[in-house]
Amino acid sequence: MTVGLPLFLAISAILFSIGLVGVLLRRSPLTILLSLEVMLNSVNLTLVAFSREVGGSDGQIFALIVMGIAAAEVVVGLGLVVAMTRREMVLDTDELRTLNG
Amino acid sequence: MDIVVFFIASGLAIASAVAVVAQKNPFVSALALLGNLVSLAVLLLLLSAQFVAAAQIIVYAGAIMVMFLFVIAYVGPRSEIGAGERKPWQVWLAVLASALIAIEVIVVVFGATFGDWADLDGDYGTPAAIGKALMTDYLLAFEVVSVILFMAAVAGVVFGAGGRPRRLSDDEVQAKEAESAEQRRREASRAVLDATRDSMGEGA
Amino acid sequence: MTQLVWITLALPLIGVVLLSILGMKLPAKGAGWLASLIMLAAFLCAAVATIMLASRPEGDRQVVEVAWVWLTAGDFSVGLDLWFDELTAVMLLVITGIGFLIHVYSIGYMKDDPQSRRFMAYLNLFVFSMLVLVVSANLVLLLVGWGLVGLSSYLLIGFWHNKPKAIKAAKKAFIMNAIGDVGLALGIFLLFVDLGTVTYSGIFAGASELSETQASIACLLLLVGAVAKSAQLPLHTWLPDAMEGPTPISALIHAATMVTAGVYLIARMNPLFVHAPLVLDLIVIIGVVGLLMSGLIAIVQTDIKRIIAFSTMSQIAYMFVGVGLMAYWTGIFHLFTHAFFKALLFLGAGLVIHALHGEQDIRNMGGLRKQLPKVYFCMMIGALALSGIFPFSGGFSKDAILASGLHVDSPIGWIAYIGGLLGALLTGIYTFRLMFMVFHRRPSPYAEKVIPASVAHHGEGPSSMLWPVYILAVGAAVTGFLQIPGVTHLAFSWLDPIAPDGMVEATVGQDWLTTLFGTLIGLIGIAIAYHLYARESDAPERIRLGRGRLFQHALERRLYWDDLYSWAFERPAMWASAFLSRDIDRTAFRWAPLDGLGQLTAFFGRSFTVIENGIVRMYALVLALGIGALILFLLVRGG
Amino acid sequence: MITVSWLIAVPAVAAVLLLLLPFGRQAAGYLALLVSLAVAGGVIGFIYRFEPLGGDQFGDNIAWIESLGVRWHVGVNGVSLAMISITALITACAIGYGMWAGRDRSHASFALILLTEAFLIMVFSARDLVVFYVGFEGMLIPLLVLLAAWGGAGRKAAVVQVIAYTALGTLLMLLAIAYLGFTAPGGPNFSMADAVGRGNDWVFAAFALALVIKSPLFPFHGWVLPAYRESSPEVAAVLSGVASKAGGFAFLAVLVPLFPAQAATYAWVFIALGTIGFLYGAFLAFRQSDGRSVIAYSSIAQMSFIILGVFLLDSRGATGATFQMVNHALVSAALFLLAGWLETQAGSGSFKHLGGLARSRPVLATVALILGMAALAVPGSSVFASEFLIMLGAFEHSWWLGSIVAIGIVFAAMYMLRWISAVLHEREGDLVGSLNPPDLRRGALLCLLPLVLCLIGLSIAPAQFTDRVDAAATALVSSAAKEAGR
Repeated sequence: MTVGLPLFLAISAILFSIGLVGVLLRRSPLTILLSLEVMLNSVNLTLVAFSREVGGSDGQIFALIVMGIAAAEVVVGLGLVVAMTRREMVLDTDELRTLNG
Repeated sequence: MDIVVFFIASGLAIASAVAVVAQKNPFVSALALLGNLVSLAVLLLLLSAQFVAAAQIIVYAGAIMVMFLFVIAYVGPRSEIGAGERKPWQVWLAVLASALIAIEVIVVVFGATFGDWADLDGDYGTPAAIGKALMTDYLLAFEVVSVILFMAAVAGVVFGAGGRPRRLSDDEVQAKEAESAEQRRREASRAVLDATRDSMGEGA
Repeated sequence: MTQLVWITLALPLIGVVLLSILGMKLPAKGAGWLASLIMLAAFLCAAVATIMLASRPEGDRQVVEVAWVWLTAGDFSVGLDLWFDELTAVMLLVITGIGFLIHVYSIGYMKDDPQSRRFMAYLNLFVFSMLVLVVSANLVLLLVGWGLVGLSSYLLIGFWHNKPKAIKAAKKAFIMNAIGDVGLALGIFLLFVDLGTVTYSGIFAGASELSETQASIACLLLLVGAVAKSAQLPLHTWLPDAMEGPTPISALIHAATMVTAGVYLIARMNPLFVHAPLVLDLIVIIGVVGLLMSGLIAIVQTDIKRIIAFSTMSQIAYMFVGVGLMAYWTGIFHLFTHAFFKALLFLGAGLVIHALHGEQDIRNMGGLRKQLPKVYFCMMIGALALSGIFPFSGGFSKDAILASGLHVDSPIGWIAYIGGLLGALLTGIYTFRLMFMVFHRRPSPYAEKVIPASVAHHGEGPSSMLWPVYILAVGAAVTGFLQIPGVTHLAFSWLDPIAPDGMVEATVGQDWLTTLFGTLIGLIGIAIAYHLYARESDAPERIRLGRGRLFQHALERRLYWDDLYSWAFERPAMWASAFLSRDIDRTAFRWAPLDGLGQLTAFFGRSFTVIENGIVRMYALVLALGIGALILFLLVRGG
Repeated sequence: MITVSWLIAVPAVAAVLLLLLPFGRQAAGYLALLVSLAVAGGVIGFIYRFEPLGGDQFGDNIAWIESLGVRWHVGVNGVSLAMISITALITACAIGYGMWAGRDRSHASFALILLTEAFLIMVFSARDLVVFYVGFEGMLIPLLVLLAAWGGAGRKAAVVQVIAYTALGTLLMLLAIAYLGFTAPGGPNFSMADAVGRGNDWVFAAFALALVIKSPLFPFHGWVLPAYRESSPEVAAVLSGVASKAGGFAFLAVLVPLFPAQAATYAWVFIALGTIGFLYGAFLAFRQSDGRSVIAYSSIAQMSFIILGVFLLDSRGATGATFQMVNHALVSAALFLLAGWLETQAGSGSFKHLGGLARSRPVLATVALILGMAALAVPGSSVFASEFLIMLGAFEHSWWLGSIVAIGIVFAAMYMLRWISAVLHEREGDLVGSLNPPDLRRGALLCLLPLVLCLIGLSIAPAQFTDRVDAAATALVSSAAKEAGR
């Protein structure tokens, strides 16, 4: 095997930062959720890669659990999007600024 | 061999990830994410994580993405939000932050020394091994995740279906109708105006 | 004996408590009689105590008794100490005796006033305070009495509290006296620091150990208190204004008793003042200047009570001269006779005012001799005594003071002598100006209109007002006989023991010589007054508008003392206080800190609204930047 | 055996009960009054059993937060006893006044006053720095709520003022206490006795600044005027009567004994500030246009004077300061109740609308006159006795200091006489006719009377007080006095 661990980690970091750009710059909640999935997946890759490096199954289990949580998060997130749609709200996160001080 | 597969898969993964982020149409984004997931699954296979790779395809691509697509379809065209008014410094800062993190990680990763890949047991990454671990050592975590998933499902139902659309009062309905009628009229006249102008432009 | 003194002290206090508690339940007249009877009892106790004191051998007439410790802190302690000796006895008799007469007088004077019970309670309070002042055996308790008489004086001057002028006068008196209190208190502090004690016996014993500077400063500070209380230069301006109070008050507090407290203090502290000869000289000078100045001012005043008030200032100035010459007994002797004739004059003036329905301007009087013969007669005795005409009481006491000046035979003595004789001339003029303008001359239109009806209605006055006047007239006539040069010697021999370092007594020859001069000069003064004021004449008006008109104006403005204080202290202080509270305090201390804090908060708030804008992805951006920075930090640090 | 912990616990528990249980107005009032009277009764027992030379008495010392070395250590010496006595008295009077006046949500207001009392007694009896700190800062909370919820029109600004000032002080004091506690040899230890002399100049400065603000001492007096003027009368009475005394007390009983060297070195700062504040407050008081402002400025002056007395670092100054704290507490609490009564009855406290009240209102006139005369320290009053002691101490310190301070007597006479005549005398104000009832009647009078009687009692026999306090007060400043070479 010639592909080393650093390459996997680097790919993971690049994917992560691409997802991060999406989260930071997009305003549609749907796209943000999608970007978030990219980030989560990149982390999964890291987890599995380390798991392979160590030779145990812990990392893989961790990745599976992340998937489960991601599924839950998507359910809630999409539920919110649907709720917003039903209330005829604009699907723009910048419009939701009740947090401002 | 491996290295070729790795570069192809990772190139596809990065390209599709960029597409996810950059595409204006969420439908396209979702499809790009699908590609991203598949590429990642290939990478996972390279890491001998067969079960995770399979789960990635089945669960993510099969279940989650479908849900995404349903919602995108339900929401329809209003899900498209363009770049809008975004200040350039925000873009630059976001890119800077992301790039900073990526570069830092890469620097760290290539600066550190790792051992070689571990020697693997025969059943490494097989469903049997994972299932055994899940049902013994990680039972609690497994159960917690299942509870969370269940609660998320309930929450999704409540959010998505429980909230009743805001009912408009009669006055508001009338106002809205009048407004939309007015708008229609204005659009119609503008269309006529445009058409006239176009024809005149052509004429000139 | 001391029990009797304690009872004397306690009786008026009981009166205050009774009158305050019973209050409206008592009929007005009953309250007056209750207070008067209490005073009579106090007078009797004091008299008996005095007789008992007199019956003791001469060197053993000084009794000190400690009732209880009032205040302690470390090695400092003040007791409720009683000091009873010849001087105290004299003061007790004057206070309770004159006090009793004036209580009785007040019953009649205040009978139409719905607040007369309060008046009686205040009067009793005053007598109590004055008694505390004179029986105290230490300076702190004296200061307590000192302050309490100031308080009662304030209450009584401002008794008619709906009269703004009265309230203003009361406040002025209190504040002037507070300045004196400060001086006195500082003197006490100094004595305590130097001698470690505040009791008379301790101070007298330690006085000789003080350096002359120490003693002088202490005496000077005590003198500030004395000057303020006795309305002497330069803290005298409150006394004329104090005449806004009811007339009995003017008689009791602002003539007979309280204002003489300064003289009492100096006489009491004579073992200390002996060690400060410069201060004694200063006292004489203050006295001489004061008696001439107030005599001059009295000549141009038109308010009957103010004339008498300035005359009081002038007479107390004589007493200051007496004690300043170390002839303490003459000062106290004059205090004693003055109490009679001055109270007499005030009460007589009160009867006149009463008959004229509150009119106090002598230009609106005149010719009252016929309608008020008894009052006229009594006041004439008082006026003669005041002018120092032999053989009335004032003549003996005043001439004793002047003769001491002659006896001392120093520059200061001569200043006192000449100044005092000049003062006698002024006294004759202003006293008989008053008498002639009020009782002789042609009646003014106002008097003609009011008097007949008034006299027909209630005669010269109710008997409760007349009898005290008669008694005082007798006193004013005869008290001088206590000390007829070469014949009786009671005043000197009785008071001699209070001055362990001895005191000045003129020879019989000097005495008679002074009496001769004094009487002659007094008579000249009366003659001038007769010439100018007894008949209708344009002489006063000519003087008024003639060459001396600037001087006249100055005198009418009381030599500008009030204006000086107003411009030098009152107005700047008022302005500064208003300025400080309106401009400085509000901006610098109340708003600036808060405003500064507000500005700071607002600045930070504005700075952070750029990122704290409610857009979640901006928060995420900050988070990401933070993570990036953190990792960068760890990388650079090489962790 | 009743200890001082009981006096803290009883009102605190009663406060919690009052807050939680749905009491009616009458029931809440009577319960609160009963509790405050019970505390007063306990204090009377203390006074009766107190040994002037016995050091700390009626105390407890048990572990509280063991891991931090914090102990519930309380005790009562002469100075503490004096302060606890006035706390109990004034709280009872304030609650009585609150009952008479009738407040909305009365059970909450009474509960908060009782809570304040508990915290105050905690401050006055604390022998552990954390206990002290909890009490010192804790009392602000109920007082601020009382001000914010039951105050006058300008209460919002007043609350902001108070918080802005005191928050700074709080923080500094916490730092100082933490420093002292955690640098103790042998693990964290907050006992006051063990902290003596361990602080450095900075800790001293932080601690002192907190107290300066709370007292308040010139130039940190900005919060006082709005706080006193906007509070309801009974809260103003507690605030000026006792809460501000916590600052003065802490100077005498905590700061000076804990930092003897620094107290001796920097005594001149406090003497200077005290002198300035005394004259400044008094000077400003006589141009204020309403009664409460006059009393507020006079309170500033008096607190400055008290702190001046503390930093004379001798027996006269310390005893006089303690005595003056008690006297001023009585006077200012009574004056605030009286001025507040007038203001609420007449609808305005401005001198423009008042005046001539002495006419046919004998009770009001008498009470106002007695209080006014006490406030201006007429000789023979207990205030005179305490001022005399402090001034004598100042004079012994240096003659010029005594002379400057003595001018304050004249200022005090000026502003108090102005207050008296503006309220009682001269022409009748336009709002006077609307007074109902026209004179002080039973309810309000009963709340004032104990304070007035105490003043009269102390005037007759001040030695009864100074005898009990002198030993403790002198002991508190003795080590600093030694440092100062006196």
